[in-house]
Amino acid sequence: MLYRENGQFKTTYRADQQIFPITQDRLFIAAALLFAFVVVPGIASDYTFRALLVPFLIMSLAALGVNILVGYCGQISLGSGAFMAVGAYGAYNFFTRIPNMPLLPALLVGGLCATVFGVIFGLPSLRVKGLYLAVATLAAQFFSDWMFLRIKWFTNYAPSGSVSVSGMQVLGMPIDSPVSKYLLCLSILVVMGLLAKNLVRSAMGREWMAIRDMDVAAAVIGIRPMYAKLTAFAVSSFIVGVAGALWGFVYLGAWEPAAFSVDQSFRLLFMVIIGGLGSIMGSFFGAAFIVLLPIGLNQFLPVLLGWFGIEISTAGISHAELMIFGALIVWFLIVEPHGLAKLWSTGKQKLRLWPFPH
Amino acid sequence: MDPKNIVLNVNGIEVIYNHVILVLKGVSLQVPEGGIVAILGGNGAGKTTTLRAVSNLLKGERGEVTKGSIELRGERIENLSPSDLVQRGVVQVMEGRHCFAHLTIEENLLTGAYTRKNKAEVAANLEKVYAYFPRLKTRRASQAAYTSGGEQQMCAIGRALMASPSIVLLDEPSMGLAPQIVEEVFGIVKDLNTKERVTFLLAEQNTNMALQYSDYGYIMESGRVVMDGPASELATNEDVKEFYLGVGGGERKSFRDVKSYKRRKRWLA
Amino acid sequence: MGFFLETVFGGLMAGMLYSLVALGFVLIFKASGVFNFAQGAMVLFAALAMARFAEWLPGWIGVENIFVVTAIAVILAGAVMFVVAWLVERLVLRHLVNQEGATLLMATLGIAYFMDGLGQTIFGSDIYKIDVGMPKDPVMAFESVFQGGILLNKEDMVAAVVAALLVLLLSLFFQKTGTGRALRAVADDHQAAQSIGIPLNRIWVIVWCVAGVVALVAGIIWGSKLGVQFSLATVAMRALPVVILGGLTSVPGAIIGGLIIGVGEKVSEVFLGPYVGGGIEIWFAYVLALLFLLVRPQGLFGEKIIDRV
Amino acid sequence: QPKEQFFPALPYRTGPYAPNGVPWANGYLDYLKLVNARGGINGVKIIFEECETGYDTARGVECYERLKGKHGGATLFQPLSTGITFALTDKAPGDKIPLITAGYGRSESQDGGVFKWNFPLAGTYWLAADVLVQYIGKKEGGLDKLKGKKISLVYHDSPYGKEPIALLQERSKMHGFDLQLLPVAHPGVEQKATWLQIRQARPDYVLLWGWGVMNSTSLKEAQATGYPRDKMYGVWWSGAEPDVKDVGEGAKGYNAIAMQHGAEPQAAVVKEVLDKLHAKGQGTGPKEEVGSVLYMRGLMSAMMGVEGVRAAQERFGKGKWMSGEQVRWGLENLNLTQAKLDALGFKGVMRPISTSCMDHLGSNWARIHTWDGKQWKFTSDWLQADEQVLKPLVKQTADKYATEKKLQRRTPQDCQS
Amino acid sequence: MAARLVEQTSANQPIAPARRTGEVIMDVQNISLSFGGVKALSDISFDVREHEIRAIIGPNGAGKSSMLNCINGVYQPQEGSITFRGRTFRHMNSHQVATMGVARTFQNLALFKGMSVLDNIMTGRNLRIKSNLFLQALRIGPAEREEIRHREFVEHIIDFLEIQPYRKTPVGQLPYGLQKRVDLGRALAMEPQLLLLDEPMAGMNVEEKQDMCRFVLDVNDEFGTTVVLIEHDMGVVMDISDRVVVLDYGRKIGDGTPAEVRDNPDVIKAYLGTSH
Ligand SMILES: Nc1ncnc2c1ncn2[C@@H]1O[C@H](COP(=O)(O)OP(=O)(O)OP(=O)(O)O)[C@@H](O)[C@H]1O
Ligand SMILES: Nc1ncnc2c1ncn2[C@@H]1O[C@H](COP(=O)(O)OP(=O)(O)OP(=O)(O)O)[C@@H](O)[C@H]1O
Ligand SMILES: [Mg+2]
Ligand SMILES: [Mg+2]
Repeated sequence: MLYRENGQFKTTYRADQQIFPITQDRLFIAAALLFAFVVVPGIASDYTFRALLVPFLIMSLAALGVNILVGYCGQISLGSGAFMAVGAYGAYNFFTRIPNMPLLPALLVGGLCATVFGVIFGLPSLRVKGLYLAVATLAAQFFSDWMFLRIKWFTNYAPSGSVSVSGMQVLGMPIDSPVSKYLLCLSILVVMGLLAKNLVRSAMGREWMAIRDMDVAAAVIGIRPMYAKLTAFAVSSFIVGVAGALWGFVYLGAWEPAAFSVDQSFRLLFMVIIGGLGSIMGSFFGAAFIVLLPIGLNQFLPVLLGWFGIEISTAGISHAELMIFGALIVWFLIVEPHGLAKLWSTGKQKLRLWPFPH
Repeated sequence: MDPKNIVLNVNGIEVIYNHVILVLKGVSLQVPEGGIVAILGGNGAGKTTTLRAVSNLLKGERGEVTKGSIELRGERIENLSPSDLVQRGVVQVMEGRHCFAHLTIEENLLTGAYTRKNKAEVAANLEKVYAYFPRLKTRRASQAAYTSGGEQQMCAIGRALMASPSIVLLDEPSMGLAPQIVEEVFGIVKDLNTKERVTFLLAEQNTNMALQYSDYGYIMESGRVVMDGPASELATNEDVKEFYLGVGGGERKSFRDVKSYKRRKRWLA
Repeated sequence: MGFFLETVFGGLMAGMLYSLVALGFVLIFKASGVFNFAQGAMVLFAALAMARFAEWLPGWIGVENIFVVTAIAVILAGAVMFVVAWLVERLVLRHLVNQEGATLLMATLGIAYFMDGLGQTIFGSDIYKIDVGMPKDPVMAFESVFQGGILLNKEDMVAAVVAALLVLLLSLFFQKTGTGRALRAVADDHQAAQSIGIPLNRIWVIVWCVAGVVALVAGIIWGSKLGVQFSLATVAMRALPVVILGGLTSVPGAIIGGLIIGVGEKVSEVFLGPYVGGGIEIWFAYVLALLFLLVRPQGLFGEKIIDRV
Repeated sequence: QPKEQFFPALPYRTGPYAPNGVPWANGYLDYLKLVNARGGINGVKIIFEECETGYDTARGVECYERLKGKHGGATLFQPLSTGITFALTDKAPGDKIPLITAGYGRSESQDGGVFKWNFPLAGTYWLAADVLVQYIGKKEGGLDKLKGKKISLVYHDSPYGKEPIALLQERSKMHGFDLQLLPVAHPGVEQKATWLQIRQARPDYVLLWGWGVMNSTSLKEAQATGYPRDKMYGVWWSGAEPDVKDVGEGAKGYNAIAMQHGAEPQAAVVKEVLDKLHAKGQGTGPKEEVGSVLYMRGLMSAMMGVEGVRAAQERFGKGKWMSGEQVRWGLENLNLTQAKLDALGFKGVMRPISTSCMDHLGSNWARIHTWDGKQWKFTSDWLQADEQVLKPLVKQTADKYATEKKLQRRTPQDCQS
Repeated sequence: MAARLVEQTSANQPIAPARRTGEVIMDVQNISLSFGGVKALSDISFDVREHEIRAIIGPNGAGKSSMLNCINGVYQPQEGSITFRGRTFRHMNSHQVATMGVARTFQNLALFKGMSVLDNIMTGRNLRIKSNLFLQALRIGPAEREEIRHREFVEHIIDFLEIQPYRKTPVGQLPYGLQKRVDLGRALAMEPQLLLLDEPMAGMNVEEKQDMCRFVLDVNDEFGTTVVLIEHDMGVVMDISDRVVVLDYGRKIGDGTPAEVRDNPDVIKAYLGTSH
């Protein structure tokens, strides 16, 4: 019984309403944060930072945002790529056009631009629902693709429409080394993650979930669908927008609209579904699954096959990677249709009972 | 009970939901050919779960039978699909109606006859159901989602009857039905039972009616069978009378007078 | 005027081609409540199978006659799609009975990845040719009425006729047969359908098979138009607005939606595009669909979305 | 110090652009193998490793990060995608690894004064557009005859497709022809509207700036709307076998600019590849592909990279391993004379190339080839882009990039290093 | 409120025999509602007095649930109006009705399936939560105190309904009967003036019905909440309601005290049947 909560009696509601009420969880989170902030910078390689951790963190942030909209509020959106793009281009314009604009405010302003865009494209959700809404949000996606390719002002009149940034600093510290990028992303993610967690476990979050689960009943107990949906769009697209800005500024450095294409939208949706709808933790799992797994497979497969003396071409590996990735998605869903986060909590529940089967 | 004409034999089954939630802890029950057997018990006792285990509908709820066996006329049925069971004449009326929302009442009923290929039989069944539930006939062209709760319940029962079943698992058939319809439903049960030798296993909260119409009863509590016996015996049991029939001490108590200090009866507590 | 008509006509034809793909989505959704993300992958897979069999067959059986080869290739590709349907049911759907839409959608995504990988492994990732003798050169019509006449594309017309036929057949199937009704029941409630004896397994194999055949037809037509290559899968993206405009559950809706989207798209691009720098047709199609949805949230012919308490 | 020179490769052998990506990658690898078969670069052997990008920018960046430090450090990168090039342009200076973007990427990056690490050797989109306009002018009987003519640009709606616009607009101002811009959204499977517009506007020429399936679709639509293919001119990414193969006869007469080389089944180096590699079963792709257009581009791209290393060795020590910085110097001081090219087996395939600190392009020649229904055939002489037109545009755009990035133009001293 | 309830009931005080019904709190005037061809309600009028338990009975499909839906703005009746606490309205949206203090349970369980029992009931408090989005995100000071205050209130309801062990269980996993209780809890959390209950006791056995009756009566007695109750169990209806409306296929066929209704021949014919 490694993981158990009995014996941990809560004597006040405040104690029961802590963000992580169970001691083991608190310890685990503390350890994870310590590890991420202190240990990882000491041991990870440049490659790990730049190619794995930074994209993973940024995509986790984006998935977190999408999860608020899709997982908590039940409004399936395929416009996330567009919100990222608006965040990135918004931040870019403020960063380059306003002299001495510091990085962090630029990122946040980018998020705000995405918020406005998100709310506008969220308006149809007041009438259109479910898959219809999902497909309809693609309008936002394709519109933003078009907008950033066609309206030159957004790209500062670059002839090809692709933009780049440099000279990023936070509080006087340059953000150019892999570690600094990693820490920047991690800090933003942790802060946003905590805020989001707070939000979803207070009244706002309950309103979203109520709208998701049964909107008529929600209305009957006095929740305004319009307000709930639009706040979800706003909060979600803010977070996604910031993630988009980070993706452009920190990960890519230079980007074109295709960096936030419809594929990105789909991938974000997949992250939250496979990770677990309506779970903050799930966003991280989902991002890890979709961002890291293919890379892992791509590197691991040749090694594995090498052990069996099989040599395989790059194309062969890529095809095998696709197949295994697809099969894994299906397999995980069969094991736990509610996503990796649910699998995780079932695991914890088993631990709680351990060593007894039930 | 005579072991020879047992059609359904549930033997010490355990059911677990989601790999961790143990719900049934060794439930055994027998249903004789042509009998009406009732499962009684409070909310959460595991009645629905037992019926789902029999009809193999657990999988969709992420539940599984981990121990024990279920036999239909001597054949193990744990690995059959629900539709195989319907082919063998076992049909369940699910709790909570589950009508096909977008189909009309009539289409719902006709879909119920999916396994019957004989057109005349289907037509006759349809007439029979309409005769049982005239209300359905008047609402036949309306989409099921837009009918009232009671109409949906009738539709669900009627739909099951369309399959000309030999064993019907009824989960709370009386729920949401007006009193005379409840009587009618039980009347139909009796009718089918005597005329067509249909066997019934029903989970019911309306203990009064259930015991009145059934031959044998099981009382469940927290995933176990805590008492069983012929319906007539159960109906005279003092505990049952007080807690399930509300007539403890002879007279029926007024709902208004129920004292607040009263605590629930728990056999196992 | 002539040019406007030509644009409209071109839009109608393009729309029919979208319908063909949209149909696959509608079928599977209508019959099982699954939004099949793998539709594009199925179109590609079917087309690849078809193209490659047609290429390999002369070597295998020594027959050179194009009709015989094409016919056998179609049959073989159909068989492949049947196997796909069977495997999908066996390995995926069967284990996901009664799960939510999002879960099922995700599972079909897994299937899509798998098929992309498998298809390229077995059939290769080059460009292949499907030649079923579709006419390629243009014809002019109404030359007496309009100056310059109206240009018609024979290939598109053949495709349109095929699409119309398919829709007709499938509509009949859904409306008139017991199986059609059972399929709709399954889409509403997996568990209840099971409880009255509808064999989900068989139903799903049937539906995916039919969808596979539709994908094959779409694959052949689009494939002979574009060449069979990976990008074929992306035509699904163009079919999505058609699906929602017509209604996710309506077979005829796929056609009507296709026509509206096709015309809207082309007319907007040709007559509006030049003022804003062009390239607007994709998002315009989605915005058009969205506008329709604001009026009818379930699409033109979709079943009403029911929420009742 | 490592003994071997590491050449990473970022191909795409899967996904929508695989048909075009595969021959390029095969050519690239074959040449590296060939160099080893010839004994290496003055004895220094080459090792190589592929990392599949699928033409996806994020994946490409990951590949870059994965490979850049391997085997003692990457010699150079050839990202083969405009999107990845944009992203890597920012990273290369920090990592001190040169980028060769032969025939793609930013056109202004030929300005070595600002883009120290980029080498769009032998081809930029502006060069291509310029040559095409000149050629069309020639066909019309002089550039002045272009006045009042109409040219449509059908382009992939992405930075890649938009690259030539700036130059074409410049030229249209100069000669007074009408330029119609017709974007086609990725991936370009539906172009009816575009071709309806062409049918309406009846342009005298159509320039095609497509990629992958978009090219063949354009050609098919042209056929379906009856637009003459011989009035169509594609960029070199629209002028290879996969673009026309399945259009076949329908594409007959279609022209494309060749990035110096075309399909070269007769070239000496091709024979050598067949002899030394494919005959021994060491070839990378199928034999039939050797010598095809994109295969040749891979071959040539690899060759230029290898020659960069050789040039660096000339200065920093023959037979030694060269660091990224040294290779950059080599690429900047490349002087591939005709004699050297002949020796390498590239006779007739390309013209001499010589780069300098300020000029990372090295050669501004190109030719036109035409599809005859079965294969690509050269139909023009060598054509040269007009420096007078290109230079100001390059400088202006590069300067803008420099100010945005707060970069200083390189000084003459810096050029020495 | 619930806190007091629990104390009192455990102190085992006898329920006041005299009913304290007061003024008319809600007046339903000539409501007609039809769906296409189906006339769900035709010209229905009745009133509800303060503190009273008003039952609506009638055969299946009579229009009882539709009546409730009209009252709380889910359906918009084609004709007629409803006066609630002096305000007359014809078209109201659900949100407005909720702010006026009308709560409701549902016949077909309209719980928020993905949320825990606690969260479900907490949503009932949402109208009263004042802190804004930013405070909630930061969860400092007032926001946290507010949250805790409401939590306390909800815990009383949970105690009262005896569902403590399920506090953190997702409601979707609860058995039907308990879900009904959670539904009631959510409505109670709104501290309503008027509580509309749609078959709250369906699917319960006698003992559980007794519990439910007790809950309803306690709320009604202690807090003075007016209750409109739809129920098919005549025992319950006759025992606990003050006045009964009888609907039959959209028409009103009876209205009066339980005893009056029980003896009304129309009602017997249409609904009760002879055996009752
Ligand atoms: N899908 C599920 N997942 C997890 N637990 C479940 C699930 N379905 C039921 N349970 C649990 O199983 C137990 C028995 O439930 P069941 O529905 O069988 O009771 P019941 O006797 O039918 O009750 P009721 O009379 O209220 O319908 C309950 O404690 C319930 O919480
Ligand atoms: N949204 C709707 N669309 C169409 N018809 C409806 C709708 N809502 C209710 N009806 C019809 O109105 C009639 C009354 O329905 P209602 O749900 O009010 O009945 P009820 O009295 O609550 O019955 P029950 O006791 O069975 O719940 C029914 O015949 C029903 O089919
Ligand atoms: Mg039950
Ligand atoms: Mg009702």
